[in-house]
Amino acid sequence: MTARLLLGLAAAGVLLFLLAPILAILPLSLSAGEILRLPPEGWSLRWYAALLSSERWLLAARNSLVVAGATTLLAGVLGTLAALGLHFGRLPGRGAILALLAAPVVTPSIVTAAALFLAYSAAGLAGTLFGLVLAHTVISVPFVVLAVLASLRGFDPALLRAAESLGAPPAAAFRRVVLPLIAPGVAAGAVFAFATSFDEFILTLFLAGPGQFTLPRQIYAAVRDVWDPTVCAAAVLLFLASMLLLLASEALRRRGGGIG
Amino acid sequence: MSAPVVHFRGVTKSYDGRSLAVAPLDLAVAEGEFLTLLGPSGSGKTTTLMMLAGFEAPSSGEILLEGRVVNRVPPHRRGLGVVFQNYALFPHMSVAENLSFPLEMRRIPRAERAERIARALATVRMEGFADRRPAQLSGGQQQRVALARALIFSPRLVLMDEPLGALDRQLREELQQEIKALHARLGVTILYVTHDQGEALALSDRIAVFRAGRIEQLGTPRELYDRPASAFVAGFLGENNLIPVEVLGAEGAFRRCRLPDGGTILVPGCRPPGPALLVLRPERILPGAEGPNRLSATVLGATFLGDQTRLSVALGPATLAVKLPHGAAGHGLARGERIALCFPPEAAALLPPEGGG
Amino acid sequence: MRRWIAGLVALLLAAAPAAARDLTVVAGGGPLQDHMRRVLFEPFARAHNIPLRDATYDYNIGPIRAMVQARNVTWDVVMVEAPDLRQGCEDGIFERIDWTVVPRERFLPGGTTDCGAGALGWGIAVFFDERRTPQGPATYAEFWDVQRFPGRRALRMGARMTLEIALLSDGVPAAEVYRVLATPEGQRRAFARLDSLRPHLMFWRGGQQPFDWVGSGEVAYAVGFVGRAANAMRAGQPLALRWDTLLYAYDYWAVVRGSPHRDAAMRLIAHLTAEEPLRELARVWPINPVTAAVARDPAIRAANPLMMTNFTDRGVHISTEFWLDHGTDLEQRFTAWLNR
Amino acid sequence: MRRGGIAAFLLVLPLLLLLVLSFALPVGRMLWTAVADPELSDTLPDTAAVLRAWNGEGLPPEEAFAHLARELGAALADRRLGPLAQRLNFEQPGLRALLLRTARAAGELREAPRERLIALDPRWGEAELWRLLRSAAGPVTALYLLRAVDLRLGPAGGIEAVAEEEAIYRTLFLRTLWIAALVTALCVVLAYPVAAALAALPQRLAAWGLVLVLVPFWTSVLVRTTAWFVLLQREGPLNAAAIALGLIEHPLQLIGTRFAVVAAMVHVLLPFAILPAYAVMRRLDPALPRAAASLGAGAVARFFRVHLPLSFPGVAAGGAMVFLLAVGYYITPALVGGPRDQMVASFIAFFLSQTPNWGMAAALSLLLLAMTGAAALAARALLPGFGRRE
Repeated sequence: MTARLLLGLAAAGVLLFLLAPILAILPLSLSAGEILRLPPEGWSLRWYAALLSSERWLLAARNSLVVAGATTLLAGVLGTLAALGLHFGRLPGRGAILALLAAPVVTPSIVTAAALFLAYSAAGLAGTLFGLVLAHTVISVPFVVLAVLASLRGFDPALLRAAESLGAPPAAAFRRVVLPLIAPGVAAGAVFAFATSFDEFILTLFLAGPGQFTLPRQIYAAVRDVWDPTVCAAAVLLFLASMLLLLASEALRRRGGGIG
Repeated sequence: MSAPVVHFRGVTKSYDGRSLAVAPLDLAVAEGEFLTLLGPSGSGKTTTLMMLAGFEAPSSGEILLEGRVVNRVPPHRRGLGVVFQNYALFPHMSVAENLSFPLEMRRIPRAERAERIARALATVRMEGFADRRPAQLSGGQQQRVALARALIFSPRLVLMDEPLGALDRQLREELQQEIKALHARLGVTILYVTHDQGEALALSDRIAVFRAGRIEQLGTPRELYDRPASAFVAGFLGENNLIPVEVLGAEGAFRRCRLPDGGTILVPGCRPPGPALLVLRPERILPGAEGPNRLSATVLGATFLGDQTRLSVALGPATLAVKLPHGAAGHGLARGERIALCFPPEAAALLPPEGGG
Repeated sequence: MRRWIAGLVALLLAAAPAAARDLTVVAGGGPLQDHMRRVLFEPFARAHNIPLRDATYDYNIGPIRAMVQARNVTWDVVMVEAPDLRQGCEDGIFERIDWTVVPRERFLPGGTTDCGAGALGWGIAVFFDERRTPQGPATYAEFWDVQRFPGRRALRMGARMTLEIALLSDGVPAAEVYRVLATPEGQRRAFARLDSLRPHLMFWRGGQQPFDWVGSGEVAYAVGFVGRAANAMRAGQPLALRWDTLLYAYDYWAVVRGSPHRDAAMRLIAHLTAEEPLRELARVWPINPVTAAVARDPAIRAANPLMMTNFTDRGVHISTEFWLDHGTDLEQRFTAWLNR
Repeated sequence: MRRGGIAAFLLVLPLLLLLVLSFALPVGRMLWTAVADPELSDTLPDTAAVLRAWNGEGLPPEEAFAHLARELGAALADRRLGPLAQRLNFEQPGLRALLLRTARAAGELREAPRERLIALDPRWGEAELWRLLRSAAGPVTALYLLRAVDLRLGPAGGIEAVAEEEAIYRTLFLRTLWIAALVTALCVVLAYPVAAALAALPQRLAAWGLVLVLVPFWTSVLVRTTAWFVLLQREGPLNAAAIALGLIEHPLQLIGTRFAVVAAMVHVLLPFAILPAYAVMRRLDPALPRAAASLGAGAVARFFRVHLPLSFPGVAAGGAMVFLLAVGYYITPALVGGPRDQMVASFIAFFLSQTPNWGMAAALSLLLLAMTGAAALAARALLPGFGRRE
């Protein structure tokens, strides 16, 4: 029994270490003063007001949403199609394709960033939002494929035959039987892709042109280049956005989508 | 007989503090005995076993092992052999390492360990598998290793929790024989949990039938089979006909009862006049019209099963199952035909009516 | 599904670059750029009826290289540092200045290159908090003297300027600094000099850091940008600034190669470096003009006692050529030294 | 089946194209950049051709001087000289100035180029410089890869160590490995009790506990690192709390220390260690520890003989993941670390943007990739099933 108690205490301590720094940002962002102290000297929404009236931060938010949205759509469509092909077809190079898919996930971001920076500079894609979307798609599409493949694994091929035996042509069988069953998987992959792009920083650091700062890139600038307490407010809002994505992902996982 | 090896004294178990998973339980297991806890799932038999093994703590009462209260003794100091439902072989150890584990825990020197492992493997006829991993063994082989592991440190008491549940029928029967032989040879006390009545009948010295946390009946297999104390036991052990009858009065050691179709029969027992339940094994009903108990039934259907033919017949509003041995009369009957049946009085018994005390 | 595709197309279009755009001028931001917008940019836009937009950047010309290579030039006129300008000019990142539009003779010596027209001067020098330490080092030799002037010091994190300072502290005359620093012995001497001060040294990355450190007393003496120091002093902070320790250089206006507004950009530069607009700017903000007529005007000098161009004759002009030739090597050695 | 195969291939094709064009080819091209040496032969093609044919003894033939003067002048006029000047200057500081001076004087070198070049700068009369140019004529060079391990080609042609005061990369790689290993060890040690405690909880409670791990997991790395940056300030909450508790008298310098880097990296990477460990422990048959107890194993023996070896695959998979991520880390050291805490990634970034030198960026990337690849292969060899999903 004491062993269990110790284990619980240790786990609680580690969880506190995980959560406390993130939660500490909340009161700091509501501080009235310039100096970040806990507890703050006074409470105010001034940093949120500063955030919402700052052209830079608003532009960064808009860029983040556009890039993450476009990445999600592109990765969602390409990833779902590929997962269907990988699942239903007997492709000769299946292992190689899966390895190629996993490579962007295990390659250090800085190496991917360097490679894409050199290639995109030569191809004229560096400094364009479209290039950024392509780069983000590369690193987030594996999650879509994994999620859809996972939901397809639970799919009984007899259902497709049953649908056809009941008179559904292949396309209709696909639309009425396969698609609804893998929809939670597709949605879970899309949420993960969105979150990946939304949080992505290193590729953006090198590939984004001027005026194409995303929220993480703007936070980095505000922390490293010129300290700006507005960053706490921005961090809190970004944190809340991540929590929304987490909730969506959990809800989908409980409906049978999700990865792992 | 000496003091019981295991003694449950007023043991209860409740998980939520309100309902009892095990109602006050009193049970003594004698030295060398093969006692089976039989019952449907959720009847408290596994909980009872786990309390004995030390994995669950009783909510009240005492558990004695060889005369000593062990309520507060941790499982690894109880010295019991346990065979788990899905064997619980350590997947990261080879067969030999699995067998060596309890010996190492008892600080038995290496040379002796090797010898005992070899002997244990021979006992379960698994020589040559010492270096395999559990995942490389079939279910029956895993079961043998689990058995060997539970026996290798010579515990005086072995607990088995549905050990054959995951095996197919043929293998199950084969292993039943082996367990029985091991029990006879080693003289170890075995407490066995199963929901399979055939297994219980085949293996046990005594059976405790569990129902909803309490022991419904405790006795030898024959007693339970022939003299079930309740409709539940009667129905749980083997196939049985349970027919509502009316006790009319006593005739010597027998009672005269009226069947649902109006006919009367003689049955041993001591039920007072009034409604009762007649228990009659299908295999004890014979074709013909001998003795005092004759039935005139209508055939509803017949199924040929090889060594026997199973009839379903109507006796008034009631339906009876009848098993006719191969070669007996009464084959080739068509639906709707009348058939004469009879049974000896001692083949039947009377139980309180359903819903009554 | 169809709505999905429509949404995808819409988003990809949103991600695609916009085609037509206004003339865009880019500088380092801050209050100075706010004043420039009012005093320089907007009058030009009104006078020539050219829509003009301004943006800010962090003096990293990587994005400019990328936009030239991508042929997606979104900036036209940019304020750049001398080494970036020189290298960018050699690499064809910047247009050559059209000296028929911008009169070359209006600048101070060193105020023009092929691709750049002098915009503003900047420099670093030793400063400290007069209340905490009324007597501070007046030369770099004294800056190294921890006996007379105890306390921590802060230098810029990087080889450029720091190595010059190390040699100056060792008694190398200002005119000799780059000749000595070009030799292996000179380089060893500079690093050895840094070694001797290392236990007392901190290095800043952002321009605001040394002022924060001196303000909080974490550091006793630091080198920092003289523009920031002058602003702080004008705002009433008790800082002392040692002009004899000045190292300075110019920033330049340049035109990004392939700019669709090249002609307008040249005219804008002519306007940005002309005498009258700069006089206006000097009235509202302490600038260090590179346009000679303004820089040498006694009235302006008198009105701006902290103007850097008043003191350039006492300082070291940071050599662009030297750092282009030795920058990679020495920055790397400096990093290695920091890492030891 | 054949038609099905083609249809399946067509479904996979768009993604395949994207991955090849936008990942595989760029990575391959960058790795090639680590050894490619195109500047001299691109900028001075005729000179390069003559130099390649030259045997390297004494001075090259007269025509080399003529081509050099002409092509340098042309390159300067067309503003193509930058890359070559940078490339040669990187190998030998000072060559950029020489090239520029020579290029500007190109007009006066048409007659008797050899004499006039040597008159312009005596270095043109030295065989060593010409041999250096010949070695730069491509198509490949080991310059960047050697420099990335603090080696270089000596004037005599052999490989030698760079001067001690310039040596940096071996320390850098060792430091990167050390920080990654330390972070991995801390993550594994801290993750274990969390995973074990969660796995011991009933399913419903564990799901809630898991959310506590997922919250930081889903929170942007930038947000988390920013949180640490704020917490660790001199005037920040951590110092203030320590002073209020009487632990220290004066605020400590925390930003820019190894402690800050390790703490923030552990914080960021910890969920990657917890989640796989938890997944494996959750799947662990609860009968196994019971079996061990029934066989006589006490709590300690159960932990070391059963629980630890059985949960090892999850713990090790998490550890391998943390290590792979940590080796390539950039943001956290950049924001909360000092100059002595920077890892390989920050030097790659440095050569990409601050001092553009794509050869060095590519060479360091190549070594970093080799390092992670070796780690991944080691993990795969040690852990059958690593990288494969159940």
